[in-house]
Formats: sequence, structure tokens, C-alpha cells
Amino acid sequence: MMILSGDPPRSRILTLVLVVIILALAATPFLFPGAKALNVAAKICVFAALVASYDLLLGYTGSVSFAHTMFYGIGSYAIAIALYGMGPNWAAVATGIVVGLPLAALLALAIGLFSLRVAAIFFAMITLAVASAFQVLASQLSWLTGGEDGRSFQLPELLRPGTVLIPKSLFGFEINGRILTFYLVFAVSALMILALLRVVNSPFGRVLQAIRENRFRAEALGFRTVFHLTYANCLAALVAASAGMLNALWLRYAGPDTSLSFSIMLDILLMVVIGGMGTIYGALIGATIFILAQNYLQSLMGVASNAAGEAGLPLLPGLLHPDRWLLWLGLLFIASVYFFPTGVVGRLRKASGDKSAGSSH
Amino acid sequence: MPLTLETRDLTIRFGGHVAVNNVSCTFRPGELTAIVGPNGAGKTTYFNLISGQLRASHGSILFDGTDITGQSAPMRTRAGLGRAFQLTNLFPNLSVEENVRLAVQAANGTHYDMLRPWMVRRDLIARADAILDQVALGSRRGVAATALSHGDQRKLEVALMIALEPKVFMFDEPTAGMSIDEVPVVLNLIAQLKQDRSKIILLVEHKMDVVRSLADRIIVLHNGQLVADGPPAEVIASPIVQEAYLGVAPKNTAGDTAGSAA
Amino acid sequence: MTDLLRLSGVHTHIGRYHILQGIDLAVPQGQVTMLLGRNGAGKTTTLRTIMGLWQASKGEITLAGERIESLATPDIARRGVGYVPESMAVFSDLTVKENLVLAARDGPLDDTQLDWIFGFFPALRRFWLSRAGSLSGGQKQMLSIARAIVEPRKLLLVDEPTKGLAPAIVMALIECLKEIKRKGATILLVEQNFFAARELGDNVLVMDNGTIVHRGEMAALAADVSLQERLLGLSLGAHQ
Amino acid sequence: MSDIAATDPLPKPKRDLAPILLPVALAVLMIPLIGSTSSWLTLTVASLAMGMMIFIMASGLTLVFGLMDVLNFGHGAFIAVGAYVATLVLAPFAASIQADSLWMNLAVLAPAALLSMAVSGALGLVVERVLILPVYGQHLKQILMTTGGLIVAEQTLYALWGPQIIPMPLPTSLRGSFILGDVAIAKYRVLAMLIGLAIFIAIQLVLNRSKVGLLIRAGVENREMVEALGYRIRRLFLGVFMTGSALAGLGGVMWALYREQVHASMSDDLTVLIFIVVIIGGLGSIGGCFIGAILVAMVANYGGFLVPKLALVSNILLMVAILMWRPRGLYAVTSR
Repeated sequence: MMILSGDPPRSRILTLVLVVIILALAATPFLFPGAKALNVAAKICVFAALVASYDLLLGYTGSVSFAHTMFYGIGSYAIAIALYGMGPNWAAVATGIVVGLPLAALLALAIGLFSLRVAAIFFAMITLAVASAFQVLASQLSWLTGGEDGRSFQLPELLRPGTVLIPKSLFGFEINGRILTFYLVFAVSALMILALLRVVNSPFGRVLQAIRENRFRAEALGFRTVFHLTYANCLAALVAASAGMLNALWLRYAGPDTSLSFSIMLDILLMVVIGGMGTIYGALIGATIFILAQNYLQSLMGVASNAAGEAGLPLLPGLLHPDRWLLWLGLLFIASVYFFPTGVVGRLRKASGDKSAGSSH
Repeated sequence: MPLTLETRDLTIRFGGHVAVNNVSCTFRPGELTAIVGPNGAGKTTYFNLISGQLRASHGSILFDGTDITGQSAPMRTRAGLGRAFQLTNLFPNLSVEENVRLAVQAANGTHYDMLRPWMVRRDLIARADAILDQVALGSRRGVAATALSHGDQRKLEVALMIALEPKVFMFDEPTAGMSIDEVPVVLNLIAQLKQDRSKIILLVEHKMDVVRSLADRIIVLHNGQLVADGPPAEVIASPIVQEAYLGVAPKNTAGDTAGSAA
Repeated sequence: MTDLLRLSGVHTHIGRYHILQGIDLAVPQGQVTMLLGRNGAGKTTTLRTIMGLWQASKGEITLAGERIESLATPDIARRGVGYVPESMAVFSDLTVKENLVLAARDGPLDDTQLDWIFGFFPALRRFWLSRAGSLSGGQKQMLSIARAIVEPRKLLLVDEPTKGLAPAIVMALIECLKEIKRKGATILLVEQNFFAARELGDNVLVMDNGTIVHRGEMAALAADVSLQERLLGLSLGAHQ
Repeated sequence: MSDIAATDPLPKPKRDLAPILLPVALAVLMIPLIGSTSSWLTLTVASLAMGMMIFIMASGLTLVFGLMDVLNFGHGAFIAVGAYVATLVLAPFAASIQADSLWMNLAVLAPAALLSMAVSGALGLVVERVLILPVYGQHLKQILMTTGGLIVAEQTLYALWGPQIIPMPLPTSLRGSFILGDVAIAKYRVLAMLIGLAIFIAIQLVLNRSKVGLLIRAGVENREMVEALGYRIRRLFLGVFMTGSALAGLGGVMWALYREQVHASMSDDLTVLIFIVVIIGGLGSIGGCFIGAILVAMVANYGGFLVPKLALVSNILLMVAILMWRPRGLYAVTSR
């Protein structure tokens, strides 16, 4: 109970689903052999944390930010540039962290103090403008960021796939640097999600909800709401940057497509909405559903596109082409905002709430 | 030096309309001042100026020896100005207890505590529950604020102010829209607060019986101006108040020959 | 005597707040019906519900025999209901003329209409091309009323026209409303100023907590001080 | 008494001139900084032309927000759609475009622009009905829905036209420059400026002289009261929305000709630019939008000339500066 900060899932099915996801993620190296499964699992971990931090903003304070990938990108690039420039050692990793996190926090502070004073709609527009400027900046400063190509780098010795920590002969599984990296990603993501769960259920988190509900009244109670919102914005930025760092470590690469593009922003939005805004748990569910679909449905689209092409159907091959994945995502997004606004977690909680309410009478 | 709250030449204009016009008045502790006047006289606007929801066009507000005219609403609340709103103004989807706990938390200075779950802050919860019992809402603590009856919402509004532990209590029509049997709870509460002679209490109220039973002093606002100030009996009897409060008696109609218009 | 407007069992929710809790009222043709009550009793909500600005969640509203509770606001207005809201709500960015041009929905303003308006409110002629936002409170209120009567209306809904106005203006307004009444208008008028109410009203309805708690003739209420005190909390008179 | 039969004159309404003077002051300030008069003139004309095009694209967005409190994050899609649709006409009649005759060029260009406006206007109808109506009054969902709409529109364009950049050459008669002494002013820029100015004047005339315009201005201020006077504001809104979408489409065609290419992602960059314009102008204000567009274009052109590296973030800096000065934009629409 304490580890969940007094905010249990409040639905038996939801609890079950969460436990299954967490166990499956934890056991991926042993249960699902192959690089793809491990990649998918790591991506789910990273995005669960990233989306949870976005939920802190969207679900708990009600402000829409389009700059979340910017912070994610700052984290990714900080690690990538440090390891690229300083070589594969732990000092470089530390440098990336020491430079990246404060940078993200400072930028979030500036944006927050500047645009959270006025209407929420300003915040959305300004974050969009800032994020797009940042994107251009990152591609222009190619001497630093590698431009469109991004930066590939080597990991410190310990985290390399070639490093065997526990040989196969001992337990029947080989534990190598790659698997260690995965557990690093898993553990840090899990810690961040638990920390966020704590934040939203802390006295501070309640103030955020109060601001979402009635900002005027929160001010009348003596809360300086701009500071609270800015705090939340910085916190979300820190977690997003950390998630970006994990992502870079896992991919051994940072580039515009993997860490800065607007389509990642859309992915995050979709995961929050599918999972359920304002629940934190929704982040894990949303990330899992979305990334599984992305990895396994996209190849299905390719098959369908080819089939349609061979059958000589007009237009369909183009629409079903795997590159048009985003089209279907957009449609799914609109449909879920419209028909499914409380997301999976909201639905499950409502179902169990109805049941328990029904049984008590 | 005892606590004082003073407005000097306080004025606010909206476009061409002067809603509060040069109001100078000093409020002292241990004295419940009722602010009366017809609708639109500027009473709520006057409150908004004092508590910081509106900024004065002219004049100043002094509280406890400092000029607070330029301070934001949150800062004034922290300095000790408590305000209950006329139109119910709560956190609709949070529970009754959470509403009060937020106010307790604000009074407590717990703004950025983000590492501990709220449920371990038993001190905050206990205080919130005690206040809820005080306003007879203890049995409703788990209900969402929006699900309360109108009267209960008014009580919750008052509970939020009490939880702030202010030095100045500003009640804006606390009993408006309450049913007859709910009114005494709130009135008793105000009477109780009056016992503590160190607090300043301001009350905007339409019901004259309420004003008469509670007020030590009445000030009358009319068209944004302060037109009378003094002990209740004296103020109520003055002709200017009769006119301001009951409306304008057309000159051809004597005050008492009512109802012959049709 | 026929009733132009009838509400029966009308409930209105705003968000999750249950504001009107079963209103039954009738506004007779050609008379002024006063709607009194304390702050927060639901008077403005009643007018807004009739006007369709808030949807009644339950109950029937009939205007001249036709059900209107599910019509949209513009369609209710087109059936001849004029509305003077509490906050005056003149279009302050537009001139006085432009405000009235909009109010004359079915065609250009003609001289007869203008004479009729200027007859009531000569000040509007003076400020014809001024921005409505630069008018004083009383002038805005007059423009707001003028806007509601520039075309013939079956029913006028007027919400606290004297609120926040100086005594002299209040008297002038009362005279105007009386004049409008003499010309045969049917009015449902919310008013806190009891003298104004007494001068204008034929009938009176008193609201509290979203229901009607008293209905009768204005004359009867005006004569009965204890009833006034009980219903309206107007007890100053008792101390004279 | 004085209140009714007031004899004292009304206070003259104060015109807020500072924002209008801002671009003028900026332009004057640049003369010594840039040094050469001919470069300055070229840059200034370029700024005005670019500003007018941005204004055409942004005007609909700001009006729609002012009137109905609806913020369409997918507004950029209309721009791209407009540009793509124009290629449907311009590609088959490439010969007429290349002919060195103003009339033959215009005979193709005008129908292309009209078709673009018609299609993007019609798309506006669909977007309003499908995406905005269901979440009317809910900002959060509006942002999400229209963002989704933008993605779908962009991807559909890719699916229909392919991901490659489509060239859109300027008609021959619009190429080249007018030469005035040692100053060269591109013909197309002059045309863009004239069209933009004409549209700005037309919008101002409609808003100030017609009853529809009165209704729009009144609606921006108080929607409910317009309805209470018996006007169906939803239809009016739909009309404004479709007009705004059509103008965005026209702006898309003009922009594509300016850049001589069409690409679906052009809507992304322009959306950001338009948002900046709408924010600094003051959400809902047409005049502010006009000045904002010119300012943004000036900063981009002058900035690009003086400090090329800074050009990328210059718009953000402009926005920050303006919002420090007036947190709600140059002309804050008072009713919100």
C-alpha cells in the first residue's frame, strides 16, 4: 500500500492486468528470447515512464503541453553527445546526466513561469512553438547533434552485449551487458513511475488537482498556482529527460526521429488517452497496448498493403502502407478521445465501481 | 499594537462605471461589521478588492501595518485575510474532506510537500475532520462537493475559510439560499468566532434579522459609496439607509401608501 | 385573462448543480409579473431557462400555447421573446446604432421604430454613433431595454434593470418601464428594488431555493409588511 | 439626472496606436542597421509580402477563436490541402503557366486558387461537423481532436500524392522583378502584398459595414446575447469557419507559389508560425493578427539578413518580447 502511495488500482481486473504486464516485462529476457522482444519490452518501460510524466501534466493539472518530446530529446541527446564526445565511460554518462537534467528543468521553468500565468490554451500554443524551434535548432546545430543523422555511440564496457556477467552454464541463461542494460531501464522506469504515483498522491499532488478543478479558488486559499504548475512542469520535464536518457542508452543512439519528432508527441498523447488520463496507471497500460500494436500491427499493415496491391485495388495499398501507420493512429486517436475519454483505467474502475455499488445495496 | 484592516479612498472603475467609490473605513478586532446595501451597491466588489480578486483603480488597503494594495490574492490569504464566497466556489469533483484538507494544508504552509502521500499527514486529516464536525458536515466527508445540497455547499464554503485560520473573516452572504433549518448552524458558527476578540469579522448580508442579531457595527454601501457607518440601531433608523436599502421612493408616492400603483 | 407564458414542473441543472427544483408559474397577457426573491434563489436561472440559454432538464414551458422548452435560444427569440439580461450585455465594441440595427432582426431600422425608441430614451439619439462601451451604466441599461423592444415582442424578460444605478436613473427607468407597460407589453421582471417592484408589478412571484414560495397580487404583498419580512427579509420598514 | 440628459461630451474613445506603430518603428530602426537602402527596401517588401500571406492563413483561426472560443490545432491542414488541390489544376495546364502571357497565366491560376478555396472550405465544413461540434466548449478535447485531425489530413495527403516534394513553378509573367533605380522588387511579392491587403480590407469592410460583420463582432463579445436577439449563431460560426478554412487554402496556394513547391509537412511549420502570429496579435483580434503577421515576417527577414543563425529562434524571441509587454497579446479581446 505504501509503495503505491495509498492509491491502489481500485479494480480487480486492472490489478491483474498490471501485475501481468509488470511480471512479463521483468521476465522478458527469459520468457521471450530474441532481440525484438527485448527491444519492445525496453521501449514499453521507457514510454511508460515518459507517458506517466506527461499524465502528471495533462491528467492532474489539465494543461496540454506539446513540448514533452523536447525534454525527452534533451535527455537523449545529453547522453548521446556526452558518450560520443567523451568516449564510452561512466564519467560521460554522469556528465550527460549532470548537464541534461538541469537543462531540461531550467527550460521547463522558463516556459512555465512565462506561459502558465495566463490561459491554458496559451500554454499549449507556446509549448508547440518552443518545441518546434528546438527541433529546428537540433537539426541545424549538426556539429553538436549530428543533424538529421543523429549521434551513435558506444556504451561503457559493463553494458555491452559482449560482456558476459553470468555465463549460461550456471543457470541455463546467459546474463550479459545487454540484459543488465534492460534491467537498468526497467528499474529506473519503475522507480520513476512509483515516484510519480507518490507525487500525485502527496499534498502537493492534491493542490495540482485543486488547480485543475478551480484555479481561482486555489488562489483564494493562498496557493500560488503559477509556482505549483511550474513545479509540476519541471518535474514532468525531469522525468521525461530521464526517460530520454534511458532510451538513448538502450538504443546507443539519439536522433531526431527517435527522440524529437512530433510523431512521438502524438504517440504520447495517444498512450495517455488510451490508458486513461489522471491515473498514472494508465501510462503503463497505454504504453503496453500502443507499443505492442505498433510493433506487431505495423508489419500486418505491410502484408495487407501488398495483398491489396496484388488484388489491384485502388488507393488501398497507399493507405495501408506501413508508412501510413500514423494515419490510422490519428483516426484511432480521434476515436478514443471521442468514444473512450476515460481510457482503459477509467472504464475498468467504473465497471468495478458499479459492481461494488450494486453489491452494497 | 492591535490588528487593523483599513481601506483608504478605495475605488474601482469598470469602464465608465465606478463600482466602489472612495470608500475609507477601518475595521478593528473584536467587532463584527455588517456591510449592507442593495444589490449592485458594490459590497461584493468591495470584498474582492480587499481579498485581492480585483485590483483597485485608486486608493490603498492597509492590513496589520503593511500596505497590501499591490499584493496578489494568494499573498493576502497567507497574510491572514480569509474569504468565503457568495457564489459557491469549491473544488467540485474532490470530496468534501479533500476540499477542507486543501485549506488546512494551505494554512499549514504545506505547499510543495510531494514526497509523502497525503494519507500519512494525519495532522492535516484530523484538523479537516474536526472542522467538518464543527459545520455539521462530518457525515458527508467522502462525498464529492458537487453532490452536496446547496445548503451543505454553503457550509463547506464557510468550513474552507475556518480551515485557513485567518485573522480576518470575510463572509459574503453565508446564508444565501439556505433553508430555514440550516441557517442556525452557520449563525452559531459566526457567533462562536466572535467570541475570539482578536479577529476581525466582516459580513455581507441581506437578511436584516441576521444583521441585527450579530453585528456590532453596520456600514452601508450605496452606488459604491459609503453612506452610513455606526451602531446597528442608529444606522437602520437613518433615512438615507431607508432609501438606499428599500429602493427609491418616487416623490409622488408616500413611503407607506404602498400598493396603489396598479 | 389568458396566460401568455406557463412553466410547469420545470427543473434546471447547471453542471451537477440542481438550481430550479420544479417551477410552476404563469405570466398573464398584458400584465407585469414580478419575480422576487433572495440572491441565489434561482430568479436569473428561471429567465435564462425560459430563454433557452440553459436547457430545462424536466418540465414544460409553453408560450402562447406552444411548447418551447426544447427550442434553441434563437428560435425562442423569433417567437417574440425579448430578453434584457442582468449584466445589460450591450455589445460594447459596437455603436449604439449598430446595437439597435442588430436588434431589428427582420429588416433595416425604420423611422417609426426609431421614433418609438427615442421617445422612451432620448439619450440614445445623442449617443447614436458612440461606442456602447463608452456609455454610462444607466445609458447602457436603456440601450439594453431599447434593444429588446425595438421590434414588437409578445413577452419581455427583464432581469434586475435597476441594479447598481443611481436613484435618479432608477426613477427614470421605472417611468420608462411603466410606459412600456401602458403600451400593453407583457413583462416578467426580476427586481430587488422593492419600490420599483411595487410601482410596476401587477402580480408577484417569490422564489426561494429554486421553487416558487409565494404567488399573488402585488398590491397584497405591498400592503403586508410581515409577509414582506417573511418572504424577502425586508424588515427595515418595521422600525420606522 | 445628468446621467440621462448628459450635456457633457462623452470621452473620446482612445485608439490604441502603439501596436500599429511597432512595425513602422521596427522598419525605420532597421535602416541604419542594414545600411544599404536598396537591401532595406527589398527586405521590407519581402516582409510585407510574407506577412500578408501569413495573415491570410491566420485570419480564420483567430476569428473562429474569438467568435466561438474554438481553437483549431488542425488549421494548418487547410493550408496544405489548398496547395495540393492547386496542383490538380496547375499540373495539367503547365503549358499555360509557362506561356509568357499574363492573361493565359491568370486564366489557369485563378481557377486553381478558387478550386483550392472551395475544397479547403468544404473540408472546413467536415472538420467543424465531425471534430469540433462533438467536443464543443471543452478546450482540452478540442486540442486533442483537432491535433488528431491534422495528422489524419497530412497522412491522407501523403497517401494520395506520395511523400515526395511537388514542384510548383511560378507563372512566367510573375517571375522577375520590377526595377526601380538600383532596387529590385520581385513581381510576385507585389502581387502577394496586393492580394493580402485586399483581403484585409475586405475583412475589415465586412466586419464594420455589413450586418454579418456586426453579428460576428457582437458574437465575439457576447455569443449568448446574439442568440437571444434571435440569430442562429451556429450557422454564422459555420460560415466563418468555412471562410477561414478557404482563406487558409488560398494562403496555402500563395505560399506554395512563393516557395515554388508543395509538401504535406508545410502545414507543420506554418501552423507554428500562425500560432505565434495569433498569440502576439491577441487571440480573436483581426487587427492584432494583421500586425502580428507583419512583425513575424519582419523579424524573419531582417533577422535572417542581420544574424542568420538567430533566425531560427527569432520568432520565439519576438513572442517572448511581445508577451512581456502585453501578456494577452497586442490587442487583447476584452470579453475573455
